[in-house]
Amino acid sequence: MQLNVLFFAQARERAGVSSAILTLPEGACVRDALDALVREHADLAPLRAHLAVAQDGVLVRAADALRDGAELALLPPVSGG
Amino acid sequence: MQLNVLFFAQARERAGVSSAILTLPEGACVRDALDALVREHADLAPLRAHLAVAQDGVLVRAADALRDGAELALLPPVSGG
Amino acid sequence: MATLSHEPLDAAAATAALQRRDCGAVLTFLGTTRDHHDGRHVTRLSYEAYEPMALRELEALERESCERFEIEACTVAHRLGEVPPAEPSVVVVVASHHRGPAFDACRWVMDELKKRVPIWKKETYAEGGEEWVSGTKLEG
Amino acid sequence: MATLSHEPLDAAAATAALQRRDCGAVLTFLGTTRDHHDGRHVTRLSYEAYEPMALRELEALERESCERFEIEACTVAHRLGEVPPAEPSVVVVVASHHRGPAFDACRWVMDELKKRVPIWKKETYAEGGEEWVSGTKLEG
Repeated sequence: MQLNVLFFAQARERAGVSSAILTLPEGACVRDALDALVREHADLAPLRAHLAVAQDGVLVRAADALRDGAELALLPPVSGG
Repeated sequence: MQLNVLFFAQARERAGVSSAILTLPEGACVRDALDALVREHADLAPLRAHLAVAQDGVLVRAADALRDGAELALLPPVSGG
Repeated sequence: MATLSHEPLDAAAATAALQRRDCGAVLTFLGTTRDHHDGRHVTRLSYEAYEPMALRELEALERESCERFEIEACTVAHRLGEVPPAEPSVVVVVASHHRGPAFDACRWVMDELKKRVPIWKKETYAEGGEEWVSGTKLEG
Repeated sequence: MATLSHEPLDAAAATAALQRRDCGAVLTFLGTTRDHHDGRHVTRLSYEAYEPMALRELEALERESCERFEIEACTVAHRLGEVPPAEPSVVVVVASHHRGPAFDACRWVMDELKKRVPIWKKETYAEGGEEWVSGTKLEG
């Protein structure tokens, strides 16, 4: 399956890109996506424990299933206001 | 002694005047002023228990002494804001 | 600086005056006139004050709010005379480093204003009649 | 109506939009950018958002605040991109019949906004260097 990954704030700066296409085997979950992203962008590793992940704009957990074609957003701790 | 009395809000409407000169014997206190004012303006009587009184802009109590030439203000319950 | 004004209050200017480079929060409270009160339709609202004393009390509220709360500035303006519906009769602006004290201070100023400041509100009703709004006896 | 904007926020217009004949209180909170943070001089502040999700969360805050508190309306606007010192990065306006719920709701919206909305703030320092302000992990 393919996912469109969006990187924000520190995640964007550490990955060096603001978006990327990620290809994963069928049945992959959020954890698998993070594993693959950290393998590809090693600088994301220190941030990983602090990241939230949204699939198509909805927060998901590590074990949640991914949907082919979804938009996956890596969201560092927020500091709006 | 002479006092310049100011009437506000309901007190002004009940007295029918916004100010008046009140003459009292030396040694008079706030209570004496109120007694005299209610005698002169009977419609003030129902309001009397609810009035606060300021002498030269400072709240005073019934037994407080009056100063010759002072400004005495009759202040109904306040409702600003 | 406290203000009593017979003209419309400029809440935007009062707010802008307290936007400071060292403050992270500016809170503006507008007490606006309502066209209903206790089920009656209000067609006219007007305010009267014992002006010199009211102004001193508003100034005291500004000063005391800065002493009681972690805020940097506070201004209070109250309108007098007739106030059309939806226009502000009172504007309180508080600036602070952090937002918590701004909320606390602004609320305190409004609570105190209603208890301490010699200002009176009169309502005129569509059904006829007018009434001084029941208020709080001043305590020395 | 919630707004995300790369242009300066117009707090006065947002406030005026919520002045209603049936409401006695309009409370406007401005979160303004500060030129100091933890003892460092901040020369530049900028905000980034996951815009579609942030906008939906701001809309949810408007809606939920009206459900949780006795208020009639709430609007939230957040600025993105660079925000010069003393200008608002966020504007929350609440209108209500009575002032108590306006204070409660406005404070709640700001507390929730800082926990729930995917927006990030970056500071650049006079001493050199820049930093994403440490924030709160989003919880599903």
